[in-house]
This record gives sequence, C-alpha cells and structure tokens, in this order.
Amino acid sequence: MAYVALSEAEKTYILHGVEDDFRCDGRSRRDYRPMELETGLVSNASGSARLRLANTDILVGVKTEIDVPNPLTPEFGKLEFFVDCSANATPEFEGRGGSDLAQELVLSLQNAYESPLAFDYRTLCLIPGQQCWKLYIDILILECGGNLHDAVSLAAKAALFNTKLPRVTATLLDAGITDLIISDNPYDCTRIGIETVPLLVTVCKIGDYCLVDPSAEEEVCSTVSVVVSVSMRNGEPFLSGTHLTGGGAMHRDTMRNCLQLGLSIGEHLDKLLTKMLKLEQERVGPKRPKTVGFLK
Amino acid sequence: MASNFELLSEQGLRLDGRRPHELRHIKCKLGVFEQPDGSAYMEQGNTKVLAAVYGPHQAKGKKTESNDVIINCQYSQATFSTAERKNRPRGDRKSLEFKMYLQQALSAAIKSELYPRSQIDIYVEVLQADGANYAVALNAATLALIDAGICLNEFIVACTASLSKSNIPLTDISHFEEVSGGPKLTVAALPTAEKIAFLEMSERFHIDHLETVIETAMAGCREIRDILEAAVKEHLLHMGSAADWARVC
Amino acid sequence: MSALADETIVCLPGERLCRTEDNIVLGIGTYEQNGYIYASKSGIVNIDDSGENCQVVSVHKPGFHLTIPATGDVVTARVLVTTPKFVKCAIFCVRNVLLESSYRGLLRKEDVRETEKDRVDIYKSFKPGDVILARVINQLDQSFLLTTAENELGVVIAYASDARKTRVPMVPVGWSEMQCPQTTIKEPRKVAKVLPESSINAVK
Amino acid sequence: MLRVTQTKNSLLDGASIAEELYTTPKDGEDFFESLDKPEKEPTKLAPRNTFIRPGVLTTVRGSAYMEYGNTKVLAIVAPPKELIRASARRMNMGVLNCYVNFAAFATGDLESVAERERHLGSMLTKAMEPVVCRTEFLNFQLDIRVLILDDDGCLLSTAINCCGVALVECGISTYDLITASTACIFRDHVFLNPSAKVEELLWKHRGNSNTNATSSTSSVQEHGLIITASMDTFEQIAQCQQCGYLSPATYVKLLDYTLTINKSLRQLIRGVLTKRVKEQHELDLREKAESALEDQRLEDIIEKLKKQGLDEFIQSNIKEDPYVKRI
Repeated sequence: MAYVALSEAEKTYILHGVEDDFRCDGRSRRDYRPMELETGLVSNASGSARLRLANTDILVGVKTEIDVPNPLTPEFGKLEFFVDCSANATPEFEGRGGSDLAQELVLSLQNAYESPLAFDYRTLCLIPGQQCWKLYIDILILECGGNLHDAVSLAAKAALFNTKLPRVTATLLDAGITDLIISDNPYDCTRIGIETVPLLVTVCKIGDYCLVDPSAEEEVCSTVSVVVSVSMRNGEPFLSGTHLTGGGAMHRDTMRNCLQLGLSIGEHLDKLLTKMLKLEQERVGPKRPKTVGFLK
Repeated sequence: MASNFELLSEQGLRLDGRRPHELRHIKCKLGVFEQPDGSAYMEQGNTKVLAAVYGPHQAKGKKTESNDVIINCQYSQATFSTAERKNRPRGDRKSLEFKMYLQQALSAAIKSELYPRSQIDIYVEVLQADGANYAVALNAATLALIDAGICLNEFIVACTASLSKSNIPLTDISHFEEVSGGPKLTVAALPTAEKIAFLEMSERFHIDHLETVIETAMAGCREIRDILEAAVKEHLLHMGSAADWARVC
Repeated sequence: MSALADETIVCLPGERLCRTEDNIVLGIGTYEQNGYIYASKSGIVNIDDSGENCQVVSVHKPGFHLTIPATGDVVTARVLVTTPKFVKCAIFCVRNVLLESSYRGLLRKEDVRETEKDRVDIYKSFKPGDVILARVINQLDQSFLLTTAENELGVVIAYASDARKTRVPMVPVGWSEMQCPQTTIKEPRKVAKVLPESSINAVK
Repeated sequence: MLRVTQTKNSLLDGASIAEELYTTPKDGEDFFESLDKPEKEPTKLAPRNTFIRPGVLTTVRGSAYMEYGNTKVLAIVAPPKELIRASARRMNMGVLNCYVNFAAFATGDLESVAERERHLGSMLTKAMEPVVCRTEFLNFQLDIRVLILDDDGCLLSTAINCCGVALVECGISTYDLITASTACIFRDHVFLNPSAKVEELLWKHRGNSNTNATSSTSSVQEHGLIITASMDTFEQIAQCQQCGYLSPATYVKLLDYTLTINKSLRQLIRGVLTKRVKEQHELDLREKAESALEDQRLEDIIEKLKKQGLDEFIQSNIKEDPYVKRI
C-alpha cells in the first residue's frame, strides 16, 4: 500500500469521526465511495474492465488460451491471476517494488476463486482430460487510494462478465485425436456465468468500530481488517475465502459482527454490480456511445 | 526485406484506409490521476498510453554532485496490451531499450539547469500496443511533464515513418503495417527549433530515400505538435475556467 | 533438589502480573494493557524496589536468549573505522550476553569525553581493531549511537599498531596511554578505568 | 503408508502396489466411505496427540520441534538483523518474515511444493504478525524459518504452534501464547485436525456435487477448511484463514470448534514452556554457583595484593582522570 504518513492528531481525528459514524469525507461506516465502471476498453483482450473507486484505479484484462487440464481434476478449466503494480501509482512500485502487495492480492483472489462452487470451472472445459480454456486475469493497479481488495475483485468480476469466449467446434479426425476449430467470427461467442463469482469486502477495524471501504488514510490508522469474500448462490450469501489482514488481532465478537457487516454489504454490492453490468451490456450494443476510457 | 503485402494500394490508400501522410486519430487528456504530480493519457489510433510524472524531488541516493537533473524513466507494457500475452510487464530487453531512448529524448527537452541535483521520475504504462509504441509513449510523457509544470525548452514530439514499395513515404505506422514488412523510422524532434533529439531505424533505408522519409516524419511531428498544443490549451481553459482567468487568452 | 525457592514465580507471555499503580515501573519483558501489567517473555518475575517507592517489575529469562541492545545498556564493540568526526564500530556483546550477529554502532566525536568535547582527537583515542566498552544512547534508523563519556568506558583491549605479526595486547599506563609490553611503545588511547584481566595475571 | 500417485512414466511393473495407486473420482467415493467418519457433530474436541520440544538445536538460540499426530515440523528464529528493503522501513514497527520449506521426503506430489511453500509462508507471516511485539525491534527484520519434515494434514496450524513456541524460547517478546488448529467439513461431515488424505480428498473432489446432482440442487454441497490461530488471554483471533465454500452458519460453527481445540492446546504448550523455564533456571543456578567460585578467587587475589602493600600499584594504574568532572 502506498505509505501515507499521518500524524497522531490526524489519526485521532479520523478515530473520532468513525466513532460518531461520520467519517472525514462525510460517509457513514457502511457507505462506499462513488465508483465508475466501464467494460470493453482494451480491444486486444477478450474481456476488460476499468474500475475507479474514488482515487483507486484498476484496469483488468482477460486473455484466453487453450491448455491441457490438470490431471488431478480433468474436467475443470484453469484460471490464473496476475497483479501488476504500475509505477504510476507511487514511485515505490518502480521495478520490483510492489511485488509483495501484488503477491498478497493474488493469493487472496486465488483463495476466493478456488472452489468450483464459487467459479464454475466446468464451463471452461472443452474436452475432459485433453483440452480446456485457460483464462489469464491480468490486473493492473494504476492508482492506490485504499481498499484495493474490493476494487480488484469488483473489476475482475466485471472483466469476466465482459469476456467473450469464441465458440469451439471439435472434429474427430481419423487417428482418434480430436481437432479444435475456433470460430473467428467475433459475434459467435459464449459468455461466462458470473452469478456465483465472489466479491471481496474489506471490513476494517478502527478503534472498536468496523467500517467498510477504508480510504488510504483510514487504512493507515486501522490495526486489523477482515477480508470477507461473499459469493451469492441462489439468493443466499456464502463465504469462499475469508481471512484477516493488517497484522493485528481481533476479538471473537467483533470478528462476528464484522462478518455480518461484510455479508450484508457484499450481498448489496453484488446486486448493484449485476444491475450495472446489465446496463453496460445494452450500452455496448449497436447504439453504444464511444467508450470514454480515460478521456472523461 | 520483401514485404509480402502491398503497403500502398494503387488508389494511394493504405491498408487501414489512410492517405500516405495521414496520422492516426489522436485523443489525449491531461491530469488523469491525482497522486502523481503530472499525468496524461494519450490515444493514437489503437495505441493507448498512460504517463505519470513525479518530481522534481531529492535524488534517492544516486550520485548528485553533477548539478543537472537526473531523469529516471520506466517503460512498462501491460501484459494484455498485445495480441500475444506477455508474461512480464517490464524488465525485458525491449522495455529497457525504450527506457534509455526515453531518457535520451526527454533530457534534450527538459531545461535541466533549472533543477540542479534533483530527480524527475517519468513512468509510462502502455495499455494497448498497436504500433509506434515508443512515439506515443514519448508524446504522452511530454504531456505529463507539461501537466506537472516542468519547464521544457519546447514540445518534444515523436513520429514514425516508413517507405512503401513504390518509394512513397508513409507517416505514423500501425502495428499491422510494421509487421507486414515496411521499414520503420522513429524520429523524436523539437519541431519549431527543427532539431532532432532522437532517431531510430528498424531496418536499412536507401540513402536517397532517407532524406524524404526523415522529412515526412518531421512533418508528422509538426502536425502532432499542433494537436498537442491545442489539447493543452483546451485543458488549461478547462482548468482555468474555475478561477475565471479563461477569458484572458 | 528443588532449586526453585517458593517465592520465584515462573511466568509465560500473556500472563497478568499485577495492576498498574503509579509507583510501578515496567521493566524488560513486560507490557501494559488496559490497566494491568502482562508478561511478554517467559521467565522468572522479579520485583526489585530500587528507588524510594518505585518498584520495577521485570521478567528475567534464564538461559541464553536473543537480545537487542536497548538504550542505556553497556555494550562491548570492536572499532572498525575511525574518521575525524566519528568512529564506526561493530557491537558483538550486550551486557554479558554474547550476540550471534553484530550490530552497527556509531560513536560521535562529541560523545567520547564528558569535558572539552570539541577538542577530542579521535586518532588519539581509538584505533581500528580496539575493543571498547560503551553505553547506548539511542537507536538511529539502522545503527546504535554510543558514548564513552564515563570513567569505566573506553578502550579495553588495544594492540600496538606496529606491523608485528604477533600482536600482543597493550597494558594501560595511566588514563590516556597504553604501552606494549614487548616494544615499550606508548600509544595514546582513551583507556577504560577497568581492572583488566591481563594486569591481574601479570601481578599474580 | 505407501502413497504412490500416478507418476508420468509407466507403472511400477510387478511390485505390489497399495490400492490408492491412481485416485479416480470413483476411488474418492469409496475412500470417503472407508473413512471412520465421525458423527455429524463431533463431541470430542481435542487436538491430536502432540509432542513439543523447545530448544532442540544447539547451533540456533531459538528453535522448537513439534509433532502433531504424524505431522512433524521444525521451526527456528534467526536473530533480528538490519532491514534490507528500504520500503518497509518507514513502518513504525519491525518486519517479520516467515519462510516455509518442505523436506525432500515430506510430501508425495512434488510439482506443487514450490507454490505451496510460498502460499504457506505468506499465510504464516500474516498469522505471526499480531503475536510478536514488533515495536521492540524497530527497523529490524526477524526471520523465522520452518522446515516441514512430514506432512499429514494441518500443516499451517502445526507451523503456527511451533513458531509460537520457538519465539517464546528465543526470548523475543510476544503479547501472548498463540495456538492454532484446523477444522474442515466435507459432505456435511466435520473433520477436526484433518489428515493429509482428507485434505487432498477435499481439494480434489471439491464440490463435484452434481455427480449426485439430485440431492444437491436444494442444499448446496458445502465443503471448506478453516485454520484459526488465537491468543486466549484477551480471546483475540490472530488469523482465521478459510478456503472452500461455506455458509456463514457452518463458518461460525467451525470457528468455535477450532477455538475450543486451541484452548486445550494452550494448556499443553503452557506445561511444556514452564517446564523449560524451570529447567533453564536450574542450569542458571548451577552456573551461578560455579561463577561464585571464580569471584571468590578474584576477591582473595585483590586481598593478597592489598596485604602486600601494592594497593598504590592498583591506584597508580588508574590515576585520577583530570578531565572527569568532580561530582
């Protein structure tokens, strides 16, 4: 995280703000900062999304490749995450600077997407045991404004929604091996089901109150935070990869109500995101206005 | 190298329908991020680049007795930027090469005597690479420097040029034309002062064609400079409108 | 034989020791949390009331354990580099605990002596290779700031600086000079007022 | 137990091979049946039989060896050394790094070892950070190295317990004793301290619920694993790592199971550590006795010198230092 230097007075100011549920930017403990989401920015990638959460800016590109499935799980496709902290965010990330933050984000995403109930790997399988799709989800962090876990998971889900997998027909050749023909007609493609794809919600503990969507300053003066990964399956929320970060410890009861807070917020967030993505889908139709991208 | 494609059709149109000396459509925006001191986004055709500038600040531990500015650049290309996925955004030979070229070109533009013993960090992130990556990166870096308020001698602008089979020079080469065999020349120039800061050729040019190709590239640079100047003016009007000094110019 | 007399209490990290009153001072191995003092090291609790009414609660860990030089400790260090302004040394022993890895120490010119600080001549006080006793003032970001401004602090073992192969430790003669027993060369040093082992054996 | 997963080359011809040579999903089923499944809600919440020995190695000051059932782990704490990475230095706390390595003979599948090591290392760092009083070694870096000798499940929880003991043993101040344990649920059966085979089964046949699709459409086949590390003086949870797919109710249920196991583990660790302190105390007393002899010898030498009237030699040796202020 870009290290924001705060004096003790500023920390107590933020702490008092959190105590009477009125943070320094006017939000209550349960509010998110305004977000802007846009899909289909990068034409080279099969799916892309850009999310700007206040001043956290994430760009995600999804590229596809044909690969051999893992022998232990022959009928599952593959998913690989890669996080790149661009030096645009802070000079600290120059060269190999941001590698441990990137490592932490990749691990929490892998953990959340690991279960086939969270992400249906079966749809990525072409021929069980022989050929399957491998999706590379490349996440580029352009600006750090706090709450990276949520922004990255939202952007990844939007990019997966936007991904177009070309239709593949298999023809049986004489020697028993099957040959795959990938159709290059851009409109003849299948989409990936993202209803149960999990969202990470960071519930951050400052003083003895829990709040959602911490800004960079709030993250500096919080000792510990719970990353709740919420996945919706026919209506009810499930947990797919929750863990603690921040190097502090948390009492059992505060952990329980952090969990409740995270679940309710996660549910709400998921509904909003699916509504937004539907809007994006119509927008991308023939009468679509130009994608604005960074030109706004 | 025999180009298997005919870069220029009989009616004088290129593969993507442009005239020989026509640039790709340029769109740019200054001040895209808050945290860097200066930032810019530039699109030239399908090549999309983000640039950020930090500084001038104290040089981190490097040799600082030479009393001119240390320009520290980094060129990195997003893994999804090209059709074939790159497994490492930076650190490979090409990005290190471009990093050196950026440093060389920008040190010609920045008035280094105004910032003795300090360091300016310029980071360029290519979101989508569709030919002339270096040229667009340099233009974006120039815009970011202007947004950061760093004194420049002049707009430093880069443009690429090539030669079709019928020896007609072409400006602003896209990736498809580059791949289909056209020789490529990249020029970074200070257009009004008619000075060339950096020149690079991907293949051999015949001597008597070299002159005309460089001239077309310089013409391209002048054209790009006018577009960038208009964009900067428009940005300043927009920025200044809040403090109502927009009516001044 | 139960060496443990009844009143020594063994404590583990996280155990509550006592309530914080104003006359109780936290020693090493303890920390204070909402009104109570807790142990942060495993070992024997000892409460010594050194001052008039203030008691120092500390946990003493028997056996060897890793230590970091804390402010106020007397450390043993070897002089590495001497420059006109400061002396760089490597701390290899804290109090009586030998360290496995040495930490960097810095002894500034004005911390060498209590009086007439500015007229100290580093070359007349320390030579690379000497072993010195010093006290830690505070911790800079990577090294420790040392001082030798007391009688008992200063050079303890020094070697004659001639290029002889067999380096014989010099004997302190007076507070500011040391003499090599073989070549009787006198060399200026800031000598620590300590009864070195060598002089006792010489007398016996 | 000979556990041979199918190697790339041809099968071992002629040798008598254990039955789980090649685990296909079908094998998983009857392997699952063959497991002595505890009842739905386990009553006996106890850790496996564990053996902990602090101070195992002589070359290193802080080391501990722990056996949790068949899982054997060795942890050492390297003395704090200067921080190399400039970026981490601005934090106002010391930095903790944990590195986990598998012994060559530790586990069967060797391809995933590097990735598992990195995964375990970063989770272990996140678990140990809350325990250590990092404000005491400012701008220094503490390295903890864990060597896994035998893998029979609950790797991370055993590593956390072992590191906790090693830290206390080497004298690094910690806020509290940390204990950790693992619980997992697979097809509505709760396994406490799952063995390596159960964990592998959990990972491989995770949620292929739709083979018996009929039963699962209504209730989702939950499967998941929780590792909780807790510090019980203030009932703090240091780390609670969950993977798999759990409903909030089962998540909280598993959390409580692990916390009760942690409590009994804590008693065990307290016993071991107090015994260790008493042992070292005796060593110290013996050492003091010997050094008392040495002091005695020094005393009577000085006495002898005084008697021979050489006290002026002692005094002259240390003449008054004119520069020292007269107090």
